[in-house]
Amino acid sequence: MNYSQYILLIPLLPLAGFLVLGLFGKSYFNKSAGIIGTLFLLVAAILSLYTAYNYFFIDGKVNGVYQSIIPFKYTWLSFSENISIDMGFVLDPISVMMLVVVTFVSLMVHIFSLWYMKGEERFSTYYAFLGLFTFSMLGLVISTNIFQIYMFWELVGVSSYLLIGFYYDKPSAVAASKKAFIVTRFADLAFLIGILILGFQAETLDFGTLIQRLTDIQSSQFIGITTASFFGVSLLTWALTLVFIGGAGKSAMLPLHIWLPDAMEGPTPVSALIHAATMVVAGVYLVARLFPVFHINQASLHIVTFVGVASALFAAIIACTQTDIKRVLAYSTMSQIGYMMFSLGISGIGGENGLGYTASLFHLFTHAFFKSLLFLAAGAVIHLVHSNELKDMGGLKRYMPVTHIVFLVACLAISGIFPFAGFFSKEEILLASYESNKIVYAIALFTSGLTAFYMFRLYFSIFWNKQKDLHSHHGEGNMSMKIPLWILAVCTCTAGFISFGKYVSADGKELASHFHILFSIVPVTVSLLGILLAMLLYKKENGKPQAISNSLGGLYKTAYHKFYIDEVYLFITKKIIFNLVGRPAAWIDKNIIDGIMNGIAGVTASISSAIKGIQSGKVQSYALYFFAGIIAMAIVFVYLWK
Amino acid sequence: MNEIPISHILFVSTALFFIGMYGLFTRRNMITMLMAIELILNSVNINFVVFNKYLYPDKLDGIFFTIFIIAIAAAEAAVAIAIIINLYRNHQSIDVEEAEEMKF
Amino acid sequence: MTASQIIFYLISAFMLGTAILAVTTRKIFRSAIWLLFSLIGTAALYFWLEVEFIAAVQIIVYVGGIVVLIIFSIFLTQQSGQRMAKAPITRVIASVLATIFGFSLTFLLISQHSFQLTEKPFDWTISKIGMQMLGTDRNGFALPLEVVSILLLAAMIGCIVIAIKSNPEEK
Amino acid sequence: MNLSLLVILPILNALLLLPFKEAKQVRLITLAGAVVQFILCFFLLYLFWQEKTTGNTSLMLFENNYKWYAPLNINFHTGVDGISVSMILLTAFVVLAGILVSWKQEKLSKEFFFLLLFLSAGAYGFFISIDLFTLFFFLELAVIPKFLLIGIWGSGKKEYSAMKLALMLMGGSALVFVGLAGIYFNTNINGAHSFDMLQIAQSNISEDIQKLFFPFAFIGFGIFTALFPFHTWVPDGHSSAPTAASMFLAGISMKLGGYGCLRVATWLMPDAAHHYSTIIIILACIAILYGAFATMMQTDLKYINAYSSISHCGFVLLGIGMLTQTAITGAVMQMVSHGLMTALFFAAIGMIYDRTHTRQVAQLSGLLKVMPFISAVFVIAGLCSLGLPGLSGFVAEMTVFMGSWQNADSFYRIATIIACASIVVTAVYILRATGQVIMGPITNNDYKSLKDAAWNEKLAAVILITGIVAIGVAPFWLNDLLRPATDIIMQKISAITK
Amino acid sequence: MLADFFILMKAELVITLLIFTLLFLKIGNKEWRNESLLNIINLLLFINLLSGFFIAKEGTLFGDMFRTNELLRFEKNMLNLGILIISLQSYHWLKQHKHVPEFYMLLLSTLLGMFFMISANNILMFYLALELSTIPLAALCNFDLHKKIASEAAFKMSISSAFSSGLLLFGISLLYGTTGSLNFAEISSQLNGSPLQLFSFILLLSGFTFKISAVPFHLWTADVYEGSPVAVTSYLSVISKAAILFVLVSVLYNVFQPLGSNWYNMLFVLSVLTMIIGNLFALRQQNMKRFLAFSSIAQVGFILIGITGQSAEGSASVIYFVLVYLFSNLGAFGVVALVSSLAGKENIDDYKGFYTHNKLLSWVLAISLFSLAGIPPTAGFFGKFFLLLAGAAKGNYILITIAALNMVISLYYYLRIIKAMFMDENKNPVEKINAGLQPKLALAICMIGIIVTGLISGAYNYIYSLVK
Repeated sequence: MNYSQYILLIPLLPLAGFLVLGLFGKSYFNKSAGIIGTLFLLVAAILSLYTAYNYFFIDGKVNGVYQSIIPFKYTWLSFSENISIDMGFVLDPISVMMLVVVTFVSLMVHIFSLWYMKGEERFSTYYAFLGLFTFSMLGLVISTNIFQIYMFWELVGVSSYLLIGFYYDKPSAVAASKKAFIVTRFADLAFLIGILILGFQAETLDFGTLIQRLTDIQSSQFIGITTASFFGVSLLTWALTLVFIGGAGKSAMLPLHIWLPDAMEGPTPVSALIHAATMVVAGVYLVARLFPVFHINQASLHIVTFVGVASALFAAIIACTQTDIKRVLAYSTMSQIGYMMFSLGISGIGGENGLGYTASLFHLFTHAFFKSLLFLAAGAVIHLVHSNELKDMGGLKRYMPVTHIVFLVACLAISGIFPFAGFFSKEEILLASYESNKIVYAIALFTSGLTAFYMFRLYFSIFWNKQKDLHSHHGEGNMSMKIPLWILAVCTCTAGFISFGKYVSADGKELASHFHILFSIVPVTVSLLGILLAMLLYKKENGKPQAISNSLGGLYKTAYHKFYIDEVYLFITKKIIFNLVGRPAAWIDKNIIDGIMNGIAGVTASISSAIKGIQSGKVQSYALYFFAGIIAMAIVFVYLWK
Repeated sequence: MNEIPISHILFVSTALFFIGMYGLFTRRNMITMLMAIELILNSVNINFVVFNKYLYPDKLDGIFFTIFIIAIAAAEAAVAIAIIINLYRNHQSIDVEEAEEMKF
Repeated sequence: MTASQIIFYLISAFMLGTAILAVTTRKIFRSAIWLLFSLIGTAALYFWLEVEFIAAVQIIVYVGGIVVLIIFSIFLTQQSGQRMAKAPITRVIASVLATIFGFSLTFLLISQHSFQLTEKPFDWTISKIGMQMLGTDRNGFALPLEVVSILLLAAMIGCIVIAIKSNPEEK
Repeated sequence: MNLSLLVILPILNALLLLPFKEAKQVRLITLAGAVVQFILCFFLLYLFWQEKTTGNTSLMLFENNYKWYAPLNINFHTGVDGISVSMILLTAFVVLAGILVSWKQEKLSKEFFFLLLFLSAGAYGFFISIDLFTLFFFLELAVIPKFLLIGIWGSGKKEYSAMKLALMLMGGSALVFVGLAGIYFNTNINGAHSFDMLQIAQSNISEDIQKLFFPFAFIGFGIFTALFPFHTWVPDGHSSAPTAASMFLAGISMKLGGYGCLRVATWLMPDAAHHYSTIIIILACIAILYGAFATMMQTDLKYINAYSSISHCGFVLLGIGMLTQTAITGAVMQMVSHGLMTALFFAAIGMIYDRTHTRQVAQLSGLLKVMPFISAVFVIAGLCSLGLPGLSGFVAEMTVFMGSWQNADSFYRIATIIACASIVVTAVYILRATGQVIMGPITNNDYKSLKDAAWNEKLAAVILITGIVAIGVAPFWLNDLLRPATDIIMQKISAITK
Repeated sequence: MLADFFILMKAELVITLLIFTLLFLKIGNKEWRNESLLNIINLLLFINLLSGFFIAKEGTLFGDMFRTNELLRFEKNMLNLGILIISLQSYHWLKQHKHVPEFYMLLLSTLLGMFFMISANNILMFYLALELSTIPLAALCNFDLHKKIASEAAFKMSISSAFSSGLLLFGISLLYGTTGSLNFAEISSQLNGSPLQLFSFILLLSGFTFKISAVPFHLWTADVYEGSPVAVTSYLSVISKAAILFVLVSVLYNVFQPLGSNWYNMLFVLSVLTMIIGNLFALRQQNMKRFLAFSSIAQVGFILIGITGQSAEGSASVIYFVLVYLFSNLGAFGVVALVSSLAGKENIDDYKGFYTHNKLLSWVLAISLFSLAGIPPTAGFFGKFFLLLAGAAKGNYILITIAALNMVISLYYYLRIIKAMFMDENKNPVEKINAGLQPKLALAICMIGIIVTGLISGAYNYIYSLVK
């Protein structure tokens, strides 16, 4: 199969969409921009499905192992003989899987937005940005080169920035976009340094070669990077940790998650695409990409595990207390990504050991569907009630039956109820963690229960509970809204049955799906308990939730305020960085450095004024000076300095 | 004749030179300043003559120099006095301390 | 001490003494007179040095010309009896120090220098001076003479322009 | 191609303006000349490439050597290598854009364009010079037009800024002069001293001499490129200058310094460059971070960009100080990139200022609504400044980082990390400015009736953005252009480091 | 022999002829109108200038008292050119003056003095020529006859120069006492660096540096420049300085070469002092003439650096710089003279907003000032560059650094004027000045000189070949 004939079209079509719409959209086809963008993406999605088909079923496998195929590679910027940034296109299980996910979800969002964003003033700009984002995300997943991934990493960051700030005249949106960019930028700094260390120690930036060299314990590069140490920690650990920090920033892992809830200021479809299904899992993808290297350095893998678990639990707790539905979803995203992370963290390579890896990516895959579904549905709800707040909602199931159904499906999926997609992937994660680390398993299990609780809290609050007055009654929406919801709902129901391990595994070999009925009893029970609890509390309007939150007191408040992490950040930036670094720098520049420069001028002027008396206008003084000059010269040059 | 060492004569001329200089520095009247200049030139003349006579008697360079200096001194004095007179006419004062309009 | 020596010291003392008086007396006319004496003393020194020609020139030009000029200008610009203003005391002190120091330094340098005295006779004659003054060869001074003559011409023109009394209405 | 054309053309163009009185005629003639020059520069690029692809490996192409001051061995020696070509292209871009931006210049327009052209002639001349004397000549030539441009057409405390700029730059060139004199008298080419860089590069100046004169040359040129702590002319100068002058100043004239640091100081005195690299790097790192932090606190758009220029030019010096080929290539790239980007930024700021009559961040808001084009330009410039891939800033900075990291010593690595850290701070100040100025609701009702960019402004922005994107998307051409040239520089340096 | 005499002394003879022509014009019965008189004189000066370019020979006259060669001829031509420019640009001032022939007679006699000084090969000749070029100048300073400051300036000039020539003479007498000759070549052969000789040399040098106004012998300069008529000021600051500089270079390089290392140090100190003090005072001036006086003092500091070069490059660069300086300073003085005589304004503040009505003149002044400041592409840049380069040849980089930094200070005050003209606001700027043909011609010559002498290397190369 010759991929190179068309493969580049997949990322380039969205880019073309971006360019066309960005440059000419506003003036020439503001109205039809959505259609154009969607068409571009439709083609891209079809092409990626076609590619996936070809790869997984026709020619991806050689001797039972999935190969990475590089149909395209171009040296973009060469630094030295070994080190160069290549723009390439790699096909391997995870990238192909991501291709499908990205184009598919993006397509859904495009279609959904046709309805959702209708009538927006910057309709074409919106689609242009979506195109840009899709392009960047595709570029990210197909990277053959660690620097390529960094570039697209930055590009998705900026697209995210642009989309979060789409409602630019809302100060909160502006602030959120800024925050998202800066926080992830901070993480990217770590990523960049990590890349520098890895790249230079491995003497390559190419993923394939890099992984090969750094997993071969005999190679000089491996010896070099492991023996060199900095503050007693080997360079490899440093590098991987730094790379992981980069990933954690994008994936909103603790403590770099603070931008994600705020990012919900963007249009909801955008949240579905970027902040639920695709961009935020880039961190997971990154770790998966470098998994062999992480695996060889257990220390960094432990960090991944720890951060993943902590984020999963932490986000779930906060999610229980939030009242903004998008924020709840955002925390749930964070929590689910935490799952994926620690699943990677506890994984090994090869056969059964690699279950965590497969599970993680499986969860990534299924999560993309049900989480985007959740967001889109939430979007529909918000569109109807013009509010994000739970208190403005209730009893909506009458008004929006389709939304109700798909939302329920998605909630069940995320809670891990058979036979929805989430069940399969989550079971695998729990299984993997059970097998490797019981504490992790326990926390994961608890989190799973929490997940079910807060998701159904959401579900019941929106669709059941007491009906609120609705100001607008313009129905649920047209086909372009419903179609994506249905499609995603169908995917949510069926995706779990894909035997994912056949295609994606840590070592490229087939990994049989494990399905232990016995094992899944416990998690499902826990989830059901969570659902039950939610039902009790939120199905009908009652005072219990209030009472419980009151009784929890400080704990609840702390969780409600997201454990005050935002405030800590605010303190560090506003008080410390601005006041203790920025202001002094500006002050020093204005007063000291500039002062010295001006001072030189001032001193010159004052010397000039001090010696003006020499030029007294009295000719006899002149003569005296004249003579004194001669005497001085005579003494100096006759006697002292011959 | 030769019993006077040359340095004694030079002492006299040098002293004359510095007396003239002192006058130039301290006299406030412009004309007296001019006189001081004449003293200075005189001392130089003595120098030339003495050097010529005692050290280099084969040529008359010193003598001639002296003659020319005397001529120049006259010209200089004439011009200076003209200027002083003009100043006096315009300003009614030839006190050098008052000729300090331009300074700094 | 020979008579010649005594005469020398007397002439010197006279010359320096009158010079000092010339630059210190506060009566301007007296000052001019002291200057006159000092110049005569110089002429006497030239006589003592046996360069009578220079002595004669000295008397004719200085005493007969410059001092007269000065005295005329004193008459033109000053009441002769008036006492002159004193210089500022700081300047006087500075001048005294400068001149004394300058003198000592200069004389130190002069006295430390070993002049090679010759025993050759110093023979000058008026005719020799005259011949050389107009000579254009190696030891001739015709060119300097011409230069000085131009200078005198220019000085004369300058003096006339500056000192000539311009008519008030032309101001 | 005779490179002198590049100098002669703008000067002829400037002289041609003299008989004309009408502002319209003047600007048309200026523009026509600038366009011709622009085309000429591309033609030069084309020729250069052709020569290179046909295998011409000589260091400088299109050399011309006219005897000038023969007794002192001063020649008008011109020639270009990849670095010069890239700088010449940069100049062409910025000049054309600058002239377009100042299209509406009413006050003394003839003088204005005359000086602009004169300034550009200085820059072109500087970049084509091989002879140090000529180089110095053009370096100083470019100073006074700046003084006049700022002083006459500037705003704010223009006289002060103009004076400060002129004096500091002249101070820089005074130091450069001492450096040059030192180089000159310590070369011995066939018994004569020489200003010819090619000859000097071949003869070896002894290390002690290099150590003595390197600081002069480096600091001297460094002042032009805002070397810490001699950068204080930058904020005042830029902020008081009229738009086109700011563009020229930041876009071209600061590059003279970087180019000089590289070409003169580092290339001709590699031993000393190696010896002092630690200090250079420390200063560069300070400039990078400190400039960035100082930028964060600025409230005036031009000050923001000016301080960010200090930070960005720090990368140039960092690249040069790192003394690896990639870093030096990166430094040159950064010069080109920063030139284009900052010119664009100033253009955008100028356009905003022309309309709103304020540059205070706090007074501006929500401009995106009324002037989407200008806002887009502003955002693009900002994104380039913070190093977005696909725009030139990223390429340049990453190349510098890559090159810096090549030094295995931990000092260099820490320096690199410090420099890297600036990308976060840059993001902070750029986004703050963008967030306030471009986004948000319109607070001032007067702004609602403002017009978006006119054709000339659009054209100017498009020209610059084209350059930025051309480098950002396809840096390999620039890389290929620069590599052979930096190779030569490296040959001298690596002879020492080994 | 006689033909030789005429050819070798051609320049001096022509000037003498001019002086006597003027004398007869003055004495003659005909009353000349000032305008026609001035035009005739300018024409004569032009002829005088031209005559310098033809028929030349090298040789000595009057028993080695007078010498001439290509270089000296070139120098004299420069002075001729300078005096022509000055004459042209003082047209407006002289037009109203009562004593035009006298003015020129004095001016020309000083020029004659300078010629003799340049050609002098004998210390007596040198001294006499120096006096010839000084004493009439003192009279010239007083040519604004009814201005008190003019008399004051003239008095200061005459007393200071008398004092300085007294010291100079004392030095010469000591030199004569230690070397036994007045002839330069013989003096040179007798120099051995004994303390007394050094002292006498210092006295001699002080006489020179007094004339070129190097610190600390410069104090008279500013007052005299300020008080004198602009024409005389420009003459003093350019021509007379130039002549002394030529002599200084030749005397130091040829006669006092045995004391080279001594005077190297002296000039080092003097030039540093001169630059710094000149600059510091120039910073604070308000009067244009006084300002130019201090600026020219600072320039002298730079020139001294060139002299310290002690090489062919050194003297070539000095002479070249003097040429450049002649054009630049006369350009500046030309404008100042116009403004002074036609608008009656001499203060820097009066120049505020000068550009509003006098575009061309502003540019002329600006370019002249740039040239003085040493900004390319003006010739001043080349001049300064070569001076400093010549100074650096001896490896004294401290001096060069100080000089280079002083150039920055000097730039400040030149730019101050530029700023006043172009940038500052003024309610009553100087009205449009109608310069007239002659001053315009003078300014045109200066401008062409400023541009051409730098960019086209011919002048320097020619001077270098002469020096070599």
